[in-house]
Amino acid sequence: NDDTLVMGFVPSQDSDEIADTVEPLAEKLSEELGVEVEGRVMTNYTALVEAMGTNEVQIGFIPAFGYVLANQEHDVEVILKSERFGSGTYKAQYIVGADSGIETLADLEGTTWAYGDPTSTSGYLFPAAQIMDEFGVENPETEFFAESKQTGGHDQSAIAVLEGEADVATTFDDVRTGLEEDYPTIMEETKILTYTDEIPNDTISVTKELDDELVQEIKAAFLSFNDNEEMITIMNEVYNWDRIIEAEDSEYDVVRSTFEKFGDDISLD
Amino acid sequence: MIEFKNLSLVYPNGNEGLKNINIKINEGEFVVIVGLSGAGKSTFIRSINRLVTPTDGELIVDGEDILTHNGKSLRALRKKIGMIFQSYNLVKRSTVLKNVISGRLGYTGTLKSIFNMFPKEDMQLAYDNLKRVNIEDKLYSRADELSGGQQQRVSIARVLTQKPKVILADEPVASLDPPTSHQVMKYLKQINKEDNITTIVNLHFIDMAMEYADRIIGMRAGEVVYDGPASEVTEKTFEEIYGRTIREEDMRGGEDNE
Amino acid sequence: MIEFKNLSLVYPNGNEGLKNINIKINEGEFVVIVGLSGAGKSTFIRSINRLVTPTDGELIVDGEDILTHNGKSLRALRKKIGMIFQSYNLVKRSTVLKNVISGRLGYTGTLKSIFNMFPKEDMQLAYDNLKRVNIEDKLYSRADELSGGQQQRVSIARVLTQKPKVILADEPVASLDPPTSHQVMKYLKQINKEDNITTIVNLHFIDMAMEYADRIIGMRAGEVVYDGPASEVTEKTFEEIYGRTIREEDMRGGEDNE
Amino acid sequence: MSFKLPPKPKNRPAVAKRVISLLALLALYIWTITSVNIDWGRVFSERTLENFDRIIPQFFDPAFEETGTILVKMIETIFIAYTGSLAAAVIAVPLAFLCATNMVKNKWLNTIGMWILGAVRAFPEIILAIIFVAAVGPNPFAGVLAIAIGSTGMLGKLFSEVIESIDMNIIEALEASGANKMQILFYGIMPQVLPEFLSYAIYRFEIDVRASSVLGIVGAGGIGTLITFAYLNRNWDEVGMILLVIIIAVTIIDQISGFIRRRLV
Amino acid sequence: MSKTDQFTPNSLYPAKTKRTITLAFIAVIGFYLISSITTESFIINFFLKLSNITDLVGRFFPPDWGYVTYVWPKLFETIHMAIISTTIAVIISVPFCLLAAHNITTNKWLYNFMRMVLNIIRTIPDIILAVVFVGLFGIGVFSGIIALIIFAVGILVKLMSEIIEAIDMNPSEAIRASGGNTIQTIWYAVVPQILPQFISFSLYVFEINIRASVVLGLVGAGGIGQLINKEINFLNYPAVSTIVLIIFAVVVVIDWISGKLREGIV
Ligand SMILES: Nc1ncnc2c1ncn2[C@@H]1O[C@H](COP(=O)(O)OP(=O)(O)OP(=O)(O)O)[C@@H](O)[C@H]1O
Ligand SMILES: Nc1ncnc2c1ncn2[C@@H]1O[C@H](COP(=O)(O)OP(=O)(O)OP(=O)(O)O)[C@@H](O)[C@H]1O
Ligand SMILES: [Mg+2]
Ligand SMILES: [Mg+2]
Repeated sequence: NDDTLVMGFVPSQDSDEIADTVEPLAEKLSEELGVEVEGRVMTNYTALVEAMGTNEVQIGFIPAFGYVLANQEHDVEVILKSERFGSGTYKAQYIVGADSGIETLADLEGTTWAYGDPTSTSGYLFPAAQIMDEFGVENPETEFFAESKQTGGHDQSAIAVLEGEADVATTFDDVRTGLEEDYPTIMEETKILTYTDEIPNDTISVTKELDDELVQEIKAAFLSFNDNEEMITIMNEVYNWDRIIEAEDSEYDVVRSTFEKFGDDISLD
Repeated sequence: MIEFKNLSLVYPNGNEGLKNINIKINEGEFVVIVGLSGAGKSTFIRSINRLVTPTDGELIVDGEDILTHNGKSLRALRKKIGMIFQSYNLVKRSTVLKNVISGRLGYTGTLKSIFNMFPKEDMQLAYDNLKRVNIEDKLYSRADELSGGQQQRVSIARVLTQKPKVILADEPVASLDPPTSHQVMKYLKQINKEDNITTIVNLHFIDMAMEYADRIIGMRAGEVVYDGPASEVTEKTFEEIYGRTIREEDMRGGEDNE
Repeated sequence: MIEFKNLSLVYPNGNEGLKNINIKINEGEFVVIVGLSGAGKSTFIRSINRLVTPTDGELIVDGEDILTHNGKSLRALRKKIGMIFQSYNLVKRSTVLKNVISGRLGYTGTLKSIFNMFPKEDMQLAYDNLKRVNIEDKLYSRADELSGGQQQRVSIARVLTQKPKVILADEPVASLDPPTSHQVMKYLKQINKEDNITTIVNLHFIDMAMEYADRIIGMRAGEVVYDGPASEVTEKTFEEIYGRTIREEDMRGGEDNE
Repeated sequence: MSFKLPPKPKNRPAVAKRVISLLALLALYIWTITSVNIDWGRVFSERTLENFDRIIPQFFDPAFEETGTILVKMIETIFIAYTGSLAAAVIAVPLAFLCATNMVKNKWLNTIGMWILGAVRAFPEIILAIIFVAAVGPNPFAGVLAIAIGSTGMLGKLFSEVIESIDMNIIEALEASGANKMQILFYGIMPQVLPEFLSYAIYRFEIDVRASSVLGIVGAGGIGTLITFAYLNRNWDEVGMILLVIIIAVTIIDQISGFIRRRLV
Repeated sequence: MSKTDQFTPNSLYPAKTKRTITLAFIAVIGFYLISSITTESFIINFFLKLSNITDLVGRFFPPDWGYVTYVWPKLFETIHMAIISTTIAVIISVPFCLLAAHNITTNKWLYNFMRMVLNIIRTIPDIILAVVFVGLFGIGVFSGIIALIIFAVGILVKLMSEIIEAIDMNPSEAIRASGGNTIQTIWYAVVPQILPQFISFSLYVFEINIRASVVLGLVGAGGIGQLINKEINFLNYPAVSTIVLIIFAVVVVIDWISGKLREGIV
């Protein structure tokens, strides 16, 4: 059905609740726009980026790094982004054991590093770029750290440090609040070493094939949710978003320049 | 009439299946071929409907040299020659009727046969032939539900449905016990007499051969070593065919026959 | 001495395999059992080494009622009874020697046998028995490389290696051609005479039975319908056993025998 | 005569081969055991016990309140697997005939067939899923296609083995009665292979029900999304519930297909 | 004979069979339509969108051969995991497949119990196994190995018990008849018959384990899956196709070894 808008949703792992449904949002949007909107959640954004490339999906909720790739490969445009805790950006943190004796970034050399996923902006890209900059290495995984472990998620990385499997974990700020229930000692047993630069929040992006008028309508519809008590509650409960705010492509330059540092490792042609 | 003229067959691996055979088989004859394992009995029989292709000589069936046949003319030849196998070769999972009617495939269009659309007369024929071998009540049984003897009777019905002029049977009773074997041989003999169908049968057992054959052909190592009416077969003939007496008392050093 | 006293066997599904059998078989006798398919020949034979367990009566072997045996005593019984099967029952992928030596398993500890550690005398015995059936040169061949007749000879060697007092053979020649069959039967007869081993054989073919047996037992539908010396068997006996003449001319309505 | 077994026929190359393979195998194991990186200290640590304490009770206290959501996804999964396996079963038939050496006598064609099936089998399902999501959008149809292509490789291989094991005597019997190739196919081959084909297709369907649980990760539908979310959120009670639903569903399918297969053969 | 002489069958199948076949056919197609409609899967779409597929597949070529050097460590890790888990699974499955074969385990109760346990094990998707063991034992190779072992035992026991059920029982009867005990019977009559299949199934499971590790990598259970996951997410498809080709080559090699081993044993 050609009139249907498909909305693909990759929940940001950089939040302590992870959405598994997009139904209420799609319904509401459909009501506002007067066209059918279909919502789909997935946990891996590659498929979403590619589906936006073929215009099978028109609206994408993509985390920062995914957006940059989508923009580069398929000219996908960001229109909005999320606001959490009153900010349109967030940052990544280094978690180390409280009594590990690690006090500076330099102390991390030769330790074991746990990260969730190499495509996570806060879990991998920003910290890795920071290490590359400060210590002039090309591949932090092998040249700086003694060993690196991919854990699959931010929670799992933090737990890896807590359980002694890794010396340092890089996650969003602050993953530990969500873990306190299961691991009551986490706040005492671990500490934050330092933070990275600010990272722009997850985007709402659209494909280049959508005509401008419709894009404006979509933008307006999403923004109107900010004034809708019910919607904002849903957004917060399910997606951890406080508000939806406007966004510019240029805000994501910082992400773009970050991953360009990875050179061969991430080849973009 | 079937005539072998200087017929030889060498298998691709060099085994000589038939060596310069000269034989004439007349219409309506009941011929039994005997010989040890590996003597070439199967090769002989299977040459007649070209399941194997002789490498030299001529094989005349109904006045034509069949060695030149292929494709359509080969199928036409095979339509008039029915064949019965030692292991019955029924499709085990199909019904008896479907097995029998498959004898009519040579007469039926491809499309029609794929959709199981056979003319009424063909169905009638199939059923009548099942009756002839006394097994019409198993019509819709699956072939693998039948005993060996019953399966062989179904395969006779299949061959009859083909309305052949010649029936070839390659050790049709080797897997059956003696009373059942005699039953099957009797059906074959009866059909041979009633319909005047030339019948050529391979058998291991000389006593059975003597009982049913009009004519016996003995083979050894690809050659015909005996050819004559069943009534003239003697103990001596047997020795000739098997290459030695079977009652020999030298138990040591028995050579292997398989 | 083997004695059947009012022995009956009903299979779990209700088939009556044996009906009230009373028979005495003396040491060193060569007994052949004949009968149609399903007559109970195999059941009879397999009762003697308890591969099937009769449900009623007594079966005395060497003075003991074997129906009460189990576990250890059953294995001890089986050690002294050798068995030869229609389909040879060799382990096809193992060598001839390994098949033959497996006749000694009953005398060998589990652990030793797993590591193929058989006493020297046992190896000697196995090899001698292979020589006895004239197949010692195939020692290291795999069983599936042999012809049917050779395989059956290996299975005779296996049984001999067991040093049995009794040999049971269930249609040992049904899969073989006539000359090879005679060879195998002759080996059995020779062993029976030379080693004075009681031998009980099932056969389909009455002519072969008459040639080799000291004594013939005819079975029909689980009952013994004939028991007497081979020399006294006549055409009439045959009719009795098979329940009808086999030369009957009534071709219609032949009942099924399988 | 004193006892002496004739010497075992020594086949030197074969013995050498055997020794070399044994040494290679030994080397392989030594390499594996010395280089594999298992942190035994962690495995047998108190952490493991604590994790057992925390996870196992939750795991065996399934989140029944989620039954509705999970069931909906499970049914979707079954539908995806069914549609995909059926399509695969159809596509696999011609490929299988192409590969069967007793049907197509041309070695080259056989090899081409084998390569197609092999190449298809080498693609991880997740990559297929991504390709198809890109092609047709993030919906169950992408999952169906991924399953269909992924299953074709295995079914084609199994089918061709079935075809190669048929009783060729029957083909000969039909040939001897003058039937042509098509007729032989329908009267001689199909009745022999059809029950096995169906039974393998059903077996594959069962595998696909499990395999399609991965597809949700890329939005191709099915229960996989739920698994990932439950895991990332450490909701072990949900993982337990999902597993329970899968076990029950697959067991029911197993029973039904077992029944059908028994009737087929 | 109750039928009259003029009786002519007018169908190759009895009416009841025809009805059953028709019903089954309708059921299969009907269920297909239902699932096709609910999942909105219409094969025609596939052809309409074919250009999307070819475009994307095109981006996988040519493979990035330079990437090969990055593949080895993880590939070896995967192979190590597969070797260890297959070896352990094979050892574990030996007693179980004997217990799950009805011609060896004549005790009906035990047999059915074994079957039930195995059926349940086989229903567990590999991803759930991986997720649970990572939860218990932490990230890394060990969790992956345990998950693979359980996954492999389920498959191996099922396949092997079916082979055992299909063996020729005659030789074991012969050995029993000559006084061999249970273990001797299994060793001398069962083992030689199943050994070739056992080896080729073990290698088949080895192959499955290598593939399965692609999934394991997604949740941090080690192996080459991590690499695929990473490169896919970076949209670095030429690298992905290098990995896939290498996996394919490994599978082909295993196939070849399997063939050689079978030749040696059969
Ligand atoms: N396809 C074949 N390729 C090569 N040699 C063959 C082939 N078929 C048969 N032979 C050989 O041809 C000879 C004659 O075989 P044939 O099958 O005609 O014997 P037979 O008399 O029918 O034996 P049996 O009683 O065992 O059926 C034998 O030496 C046999 O090994
Ligand atoms: N395991 C079994 N369970 C049930 N019935 C059986 C079993 N084995 C044999 N029977 C039945 O017992 C009867 C005797 O069978 P048996 O095998 O002893 O006959 P046979 O004389 O050896 O026949 P054949 O010549 O076919 O070997 C037959 O009716 C047969 O169907
Ligand atoms: Mg022959
Ligand atoms: Mg019997």
